[in-house]
Amino acid sequence: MSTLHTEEMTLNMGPQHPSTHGVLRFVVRADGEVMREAIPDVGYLHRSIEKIAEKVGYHGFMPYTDRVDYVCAMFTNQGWGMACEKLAGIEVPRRGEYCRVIAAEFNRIASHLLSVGAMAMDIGAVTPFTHAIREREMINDLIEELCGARLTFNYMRIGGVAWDLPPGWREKALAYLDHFDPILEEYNALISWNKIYVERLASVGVITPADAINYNLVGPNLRACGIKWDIRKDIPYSAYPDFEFEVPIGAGDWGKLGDSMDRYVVRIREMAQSAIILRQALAKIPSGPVLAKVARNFKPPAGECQIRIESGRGDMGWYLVSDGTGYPWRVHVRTGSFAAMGIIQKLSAGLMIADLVTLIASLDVIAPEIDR
Amino acid sequence: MGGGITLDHFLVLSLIIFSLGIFTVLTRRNAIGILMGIELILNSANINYLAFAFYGGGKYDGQIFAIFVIMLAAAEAVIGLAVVLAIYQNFKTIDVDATETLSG
Amino acid sequence: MQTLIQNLIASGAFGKNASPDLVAAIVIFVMSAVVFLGVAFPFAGIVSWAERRVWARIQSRVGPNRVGPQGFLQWLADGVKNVCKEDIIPDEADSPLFKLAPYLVMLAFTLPWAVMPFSSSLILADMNVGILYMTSVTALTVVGVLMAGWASNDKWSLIGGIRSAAQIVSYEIPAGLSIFPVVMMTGTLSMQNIIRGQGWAPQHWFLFANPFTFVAANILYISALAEGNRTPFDLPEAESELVAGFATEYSGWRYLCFFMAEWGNLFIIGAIITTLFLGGWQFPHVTNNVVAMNVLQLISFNVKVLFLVFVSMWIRATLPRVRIDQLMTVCWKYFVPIAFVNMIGTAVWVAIWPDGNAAMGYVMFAGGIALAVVFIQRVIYYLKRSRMEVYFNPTI
Amino acid sequence: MLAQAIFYALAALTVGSAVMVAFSRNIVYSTFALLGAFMGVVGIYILLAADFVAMVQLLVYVGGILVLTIFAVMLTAGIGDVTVSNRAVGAGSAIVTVGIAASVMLYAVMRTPWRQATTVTILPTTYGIGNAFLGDYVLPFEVASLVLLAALVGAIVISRHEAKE
Amino acid sequence: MPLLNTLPDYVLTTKTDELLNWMRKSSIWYMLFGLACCAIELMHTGGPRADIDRFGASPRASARQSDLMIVAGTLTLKMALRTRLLYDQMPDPKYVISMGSCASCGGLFQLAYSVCDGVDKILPVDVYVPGCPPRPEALTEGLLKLQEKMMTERWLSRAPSAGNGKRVAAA
Amino acid sequence: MYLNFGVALALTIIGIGFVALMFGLQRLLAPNNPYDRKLIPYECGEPPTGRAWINFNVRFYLIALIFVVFEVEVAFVYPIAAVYLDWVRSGRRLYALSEILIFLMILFVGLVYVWVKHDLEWIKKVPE
Amino acid sequence: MSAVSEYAQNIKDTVSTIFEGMAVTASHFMRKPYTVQYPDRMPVRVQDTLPFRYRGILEVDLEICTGCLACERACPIDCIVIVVDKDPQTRQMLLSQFDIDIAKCMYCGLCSEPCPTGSIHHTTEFEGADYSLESLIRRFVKDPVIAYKPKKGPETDPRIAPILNRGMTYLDQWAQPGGEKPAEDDPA
Amino acid sequence: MEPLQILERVKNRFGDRVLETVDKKPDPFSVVDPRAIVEIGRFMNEDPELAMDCLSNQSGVDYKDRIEVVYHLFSYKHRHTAVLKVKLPRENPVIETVENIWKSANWMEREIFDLLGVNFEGHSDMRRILMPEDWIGHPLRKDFVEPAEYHGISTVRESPIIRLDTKKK
Ligand code: SF4
Ligand code: SF4
Ligand code: SF4
Repeated sequence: MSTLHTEEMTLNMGPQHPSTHGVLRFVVRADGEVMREAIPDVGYLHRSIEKIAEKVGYHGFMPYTDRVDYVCAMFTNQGWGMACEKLAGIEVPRRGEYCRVIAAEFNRIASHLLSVGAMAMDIGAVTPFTHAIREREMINDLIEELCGARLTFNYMRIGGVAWDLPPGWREKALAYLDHFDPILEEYNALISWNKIYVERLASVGVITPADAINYNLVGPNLRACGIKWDIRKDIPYSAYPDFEFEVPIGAGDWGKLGDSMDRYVVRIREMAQSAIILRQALAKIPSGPVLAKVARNFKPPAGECQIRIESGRGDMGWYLVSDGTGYPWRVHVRTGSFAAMGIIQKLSAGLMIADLVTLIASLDVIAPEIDR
Repeated sequence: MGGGITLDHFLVLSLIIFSLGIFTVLTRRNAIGILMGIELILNSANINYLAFAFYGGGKYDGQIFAIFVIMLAAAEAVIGLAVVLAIYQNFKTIDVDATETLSG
Repeated sequence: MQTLIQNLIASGAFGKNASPDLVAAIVIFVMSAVVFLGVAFPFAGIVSWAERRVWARIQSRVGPNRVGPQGFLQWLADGVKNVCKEDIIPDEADSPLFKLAPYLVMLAFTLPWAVMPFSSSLILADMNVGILYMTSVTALTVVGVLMAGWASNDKWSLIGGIRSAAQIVSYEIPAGLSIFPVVMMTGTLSMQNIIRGQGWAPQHWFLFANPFTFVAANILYISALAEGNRTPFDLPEAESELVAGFATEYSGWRYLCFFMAEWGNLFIIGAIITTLFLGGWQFPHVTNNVVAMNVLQLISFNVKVLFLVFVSMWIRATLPRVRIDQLMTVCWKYFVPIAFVNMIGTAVWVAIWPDGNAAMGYVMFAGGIALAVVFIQRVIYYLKRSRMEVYFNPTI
Repeated sequence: MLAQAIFYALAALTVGSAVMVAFSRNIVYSTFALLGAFMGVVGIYILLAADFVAMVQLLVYVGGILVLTIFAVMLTAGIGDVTVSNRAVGAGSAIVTVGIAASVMLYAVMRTPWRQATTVTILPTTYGIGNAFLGDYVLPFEVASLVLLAALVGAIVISRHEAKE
Repeated sequence: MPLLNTLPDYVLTTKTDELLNWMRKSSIWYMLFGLACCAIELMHTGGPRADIDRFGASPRASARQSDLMIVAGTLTLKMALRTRLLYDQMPDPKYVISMGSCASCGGLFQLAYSVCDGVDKILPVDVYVPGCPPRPEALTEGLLKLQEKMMTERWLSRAPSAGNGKRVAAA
Repeated sequence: MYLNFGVALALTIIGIGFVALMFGLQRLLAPNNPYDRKLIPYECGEPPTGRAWINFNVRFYLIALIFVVFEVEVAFVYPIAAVYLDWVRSGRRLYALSEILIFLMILFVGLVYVWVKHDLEWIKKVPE
Repeated sequence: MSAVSEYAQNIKDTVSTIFEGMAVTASHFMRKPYTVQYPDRMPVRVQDTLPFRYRGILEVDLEICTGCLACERACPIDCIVIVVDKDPQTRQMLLSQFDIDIAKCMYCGLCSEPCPTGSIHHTTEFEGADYSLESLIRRFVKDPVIAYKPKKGPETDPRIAPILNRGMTYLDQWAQPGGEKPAEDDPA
Repeated sequence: MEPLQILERVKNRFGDRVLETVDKKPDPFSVVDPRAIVEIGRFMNEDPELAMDCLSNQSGVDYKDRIEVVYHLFSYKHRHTAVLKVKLPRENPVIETVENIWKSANWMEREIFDLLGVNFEGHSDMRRILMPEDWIGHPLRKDFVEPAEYHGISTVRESPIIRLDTKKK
């Protein structure tokens, strides 16, 4: 590509910028509309959660995990819980596992809704975003009734969940799922297949499978590159082995394999899959206790472990080091957004400023997960 | 057009604009500035055309000439500015004197 | 207007020996003031409120409904609030130009009202270059926006301004080319005569006169939206990319100037389309009472215009935004060639049927009806398919 | 007298802007001042009953050439340091030459007894121009399009030639 | 020069005050300024369920056109300086709502080393909204509280010594 | 005719007057305490880097260039479009038609030329 | 695909998809808005529609607070301050201070979990906005009160009993470790 | 392959450069010589048997006497995982970067540098990533003390509640 010489200009996108989800900052070196590169600058939401874990006990850290990734807090709860259980060798009751799966899958739908909605809004369509918010509100109602909070759930405990399903909750959930499928179709008709929208996304920000692995992309971003990898299937945990479901992967039907459109479509399809899982889980949830016996001052044996779960943004790894006292020695969370952020600088060269926005949205990065 | 505005008014007006245009062309060093001066000159010429057409019994020739002049002005501006751009791309300046020395 | 003034002078309202052109000046001034302050300015405000309501409805919200009845006074509140805001002129900005820009933009919004054909006799000035006048005054907007973008000395503003300018000028070409079919069929540039060239019945509208005019109408409407910086072409103030486009640095009343112009332009867009293609104020001749006729015509004109305004809001609530290169592609590779073809086609058509082709009118109109029916079917499908939301909250 | 007032107002606007164009050190200011000059000229055209030409002026000059010029200024000049634009010809000498030329012409203008029609007729210009285009002036008309084509191609070629290297 | 708080206290001026205040309070444009979890609830507040647009409060992207800054979320030290700058760039009169525990006093992140506990350390805060996060209705209530406060301000007529909400931020 | 454009003049005056009036009102009502931090350009909360008045991308310029040519062409077509109907009525339709066609065709060639030479693409891919 | 047909295809796609989208949005004109007209224009208060488990602003029933300080210990961020001292002559626990800083509280519910009597619990109240931080401190003890002593058998005091029952309903919501669940939401 | 077999294979290949292999539930790991980490990494990445194509997690731990950098390796090809550790001195810990083997190491190493002060030689840009540029100290170290103020913003906040009695619990 050869254009006439024009002076470069350096733009600050963020930290307060409508399209940077949460507080990210990009230093964009642009030539007119075309970017030379966009250098991400993170850390505006670094809340030192990993350090706090060493000050509050194991139980006390549970609410903080909500804040590691507030859009899908159920998974962070579960990750923390599973790490402690793995270290202390606690067995979670079946019903507890099912409750976890149900809550988590609802949360996954909510998280993906936010992601696709925000994406539509970044491309200028506000209506799909508000519709997504509307659906989230309903899910929030359900989760609120389950655990009493809309966003920072603090639902799970080491060894199970804190509350059992309330009476009559199952019917409501099923009613919602019946309502959700047509809404998804309507949403697609409204925005997903819209020509302008497809043109904006197709062949933008293409990631090759090799790069995806090398940069350690995870979750939908990885699957969009055509790699069939889902922890729920491949390293089964919790109650997931009991369920039948597909793992949608990108095929590059609109543009190249691994472009923004693929990532978007993978998320849309995953929502449908979550609905399928939920129906099964609600159908065959066993009875029994939901919480194993765990001492109030919980002291796992000295040692270390790492667990991986499939969160809304993909493979989330919890690395926990314990020294046998009541306080963790070191906690490290490896999140999907952190890796996804790392690849943006590479992808941004030669894109347009407008495309950077869609790229960020399609990678579905959110600030707290990067900064923690 | 009553009100004691006669042909001379317009002629003088166009004369003033004309001389200002000439002045611009002479004094500007910036090529774009020179083009602007030329635009001024063409405008004053147009005023003359129309004034004569108006006071010489409404014929259309004057107006048609004016339109052609505008057309030519546009073409001239397009080419001129393209050339300016070209010069700028070559010498990173649009200082006409400088370009003379450089291109020589 | 001419007649009105003559009558006034004859009636000696200004005294026997009032100089005619003084009287003319006064009358003109008063009437223009009435049109601007009584129609243009309130419309610009109200449409901003209406737009928020329409958006809200589409987004299953309620929208502003607390200020006055159904929030009708919202626009007034916004206006007054903005006048009460501090007026910031950044240090870096080039203050003379920074101050001048809003005036230009407002001017470009004010001038077109001169040739707004409200009814057969309610028009400020029936110029015989009317439509040309209307399209050419938009040029001021371009300069104003460029001025604003440059003077702010802020990168977002600069990009926004230049984007906007490039977009407006590009879309002037398809817009201009799409006007010619109508001009050819009526052989005039004056708004009133163009309207008189059509009938009140839809099959006599130029929209349905022949296939070319139909396409031309659509192209003109979309190009007009693009010139008015409306979604899907609202790149200049694309919130998610450029913070607020060329208006980023503007605050308070200066900021409002730009947006009043934008909202007010909706009416002008609608008026152009209505005049050229939807039969303007045409209304069946039900009474001989001139006043009554004019009122009816006024209503019919405004109904059409407001419908178009509504459609533009609806589009804005539906579509995403295009990228700048796609914008240019759409303009130069799709609209301009198609508009060219349109023009030639119409020229041939007129050469064959100088007085139009009545049968075609009916056929096209039937086609339009069919389209509408299909659309309504889809709407009903979606209503049925996605059952009413399940409300867990009893208060809804 | 209204007509006079309007005329002088327009003249003042035009001349004032022209002066700004001529004397402003800031190229951007002179560019935007050009807008004033063009608008004033539009007014003058209208006074001369040439409404169509006036509109074309608005369309082409303000909407086209001016925008192009602004783009050119934004593209080329180091706009950050707008104030530097020293003179090619000394201002003084320029003024002198222009002054002499102007006075000569003024003399000519004043002395010549222009033949003026007794009655000034105002007719709708568009049709006349149109008929002329299709009639007497058909050849220039077509040539005009050729000229425009040439201008377009030429300009593009120049720019692209630059783009290549 | 502005008439602000200069005119003597006549019926007319006070009535005008009320009118102006009513107009201003009914069109509060807030800046899109989500920092953390609370930002999600901020979106929901603009969303269909608790539609804050009913009160004429609509989001603005640029600080230049916004009257209200809703500090929604954890204010880290790195962000604090930028926040201060953004606040400075808003035109007077401007207001601040501190949403959520973090913004109010650091909340659960008072233990953290990188968090500025409490936005009131760098800006004057008008209304504190408790909650973690506050549900949209709670934020709406905060907005209504702010509206009450705006109604008590004096605009034209001479302001009473205390309780004048219009603060002039220091340079 | 003067009457018509008088209206335009009147509207100009009214528009400018209106805006100015509001500015007056604002000066009366609005508070005003500028200070340096408030007046630095807005860049999403960052101190700005580099100056904004830079040489801008040339694509816009080329677009404007093409635009001007077509604008002039539009201006030329207006009058003949206006009289076209009369000519057709008066039976010289082929003549008039061919006139218009030739005129348009020549410029259409220009458009095609620009198109095939990829001057309409945003990012120009010059075959190297 | 040949260039021309692609050209036509693009136009067709654009038109048809936009057509669909417009249909969807048009259908929303005929649907109810989803807005809760908080605060005034609604049949019931929002608080009453919230689920029982909703973790709103904390509340303490001093009548049944045993002064065991379990909540104070459980709170990760110490936003509960309880002062209990023994009354010298009547050897009774005296609650002289029970403050909760709801501006700092993160509504996690960890404090109400260990409470033996469910005296400290979350309500569905969420309206707490105020102009100053100090007014966001909830002070429950006006003047020192005697801490509650759990009886062996069921509560007899007619004044305390209803409150205690309510507290117990809060406790019932929590998942007892290993406890069986009522059968009503097992799969049929 | 099982984690232990992997570690065995590495051991056989590199001999005493692999200092020790700890088989400790739940995750066995082996401690390797800091100077050899790049070689070992490259071997594990390229060896077809192992094909550790993804560095899924890299984190640093500050034990009071030493600093450990932990590499969690994973292979999408064979779907197996392995854990490596290196022990570094606490003052001025330096180790070579593995960025050239696994790109994902770029940001993780920046984070470790930022929070624990481990210096990675040959890293493309070794800047602070989370904390402000002008921040002092490495927060995740056990002996890190929080500065009293940052750019005039004090970092301590008094609880508005005053205990009536003096005794702290
Ligand atoms: S107050 Fe709670 S929800 Fe809000 S930002 Fe802080 S931690 Fe997140
Ligand atoms: S809810 Fe959580 S933060 Fe609040 S007082 Fe209870 S334990 Fe402490
Ligand atoms: S509230 Fe409950 S937990 Fe807290 S002191 Fe009283 S009884 Fe103990």
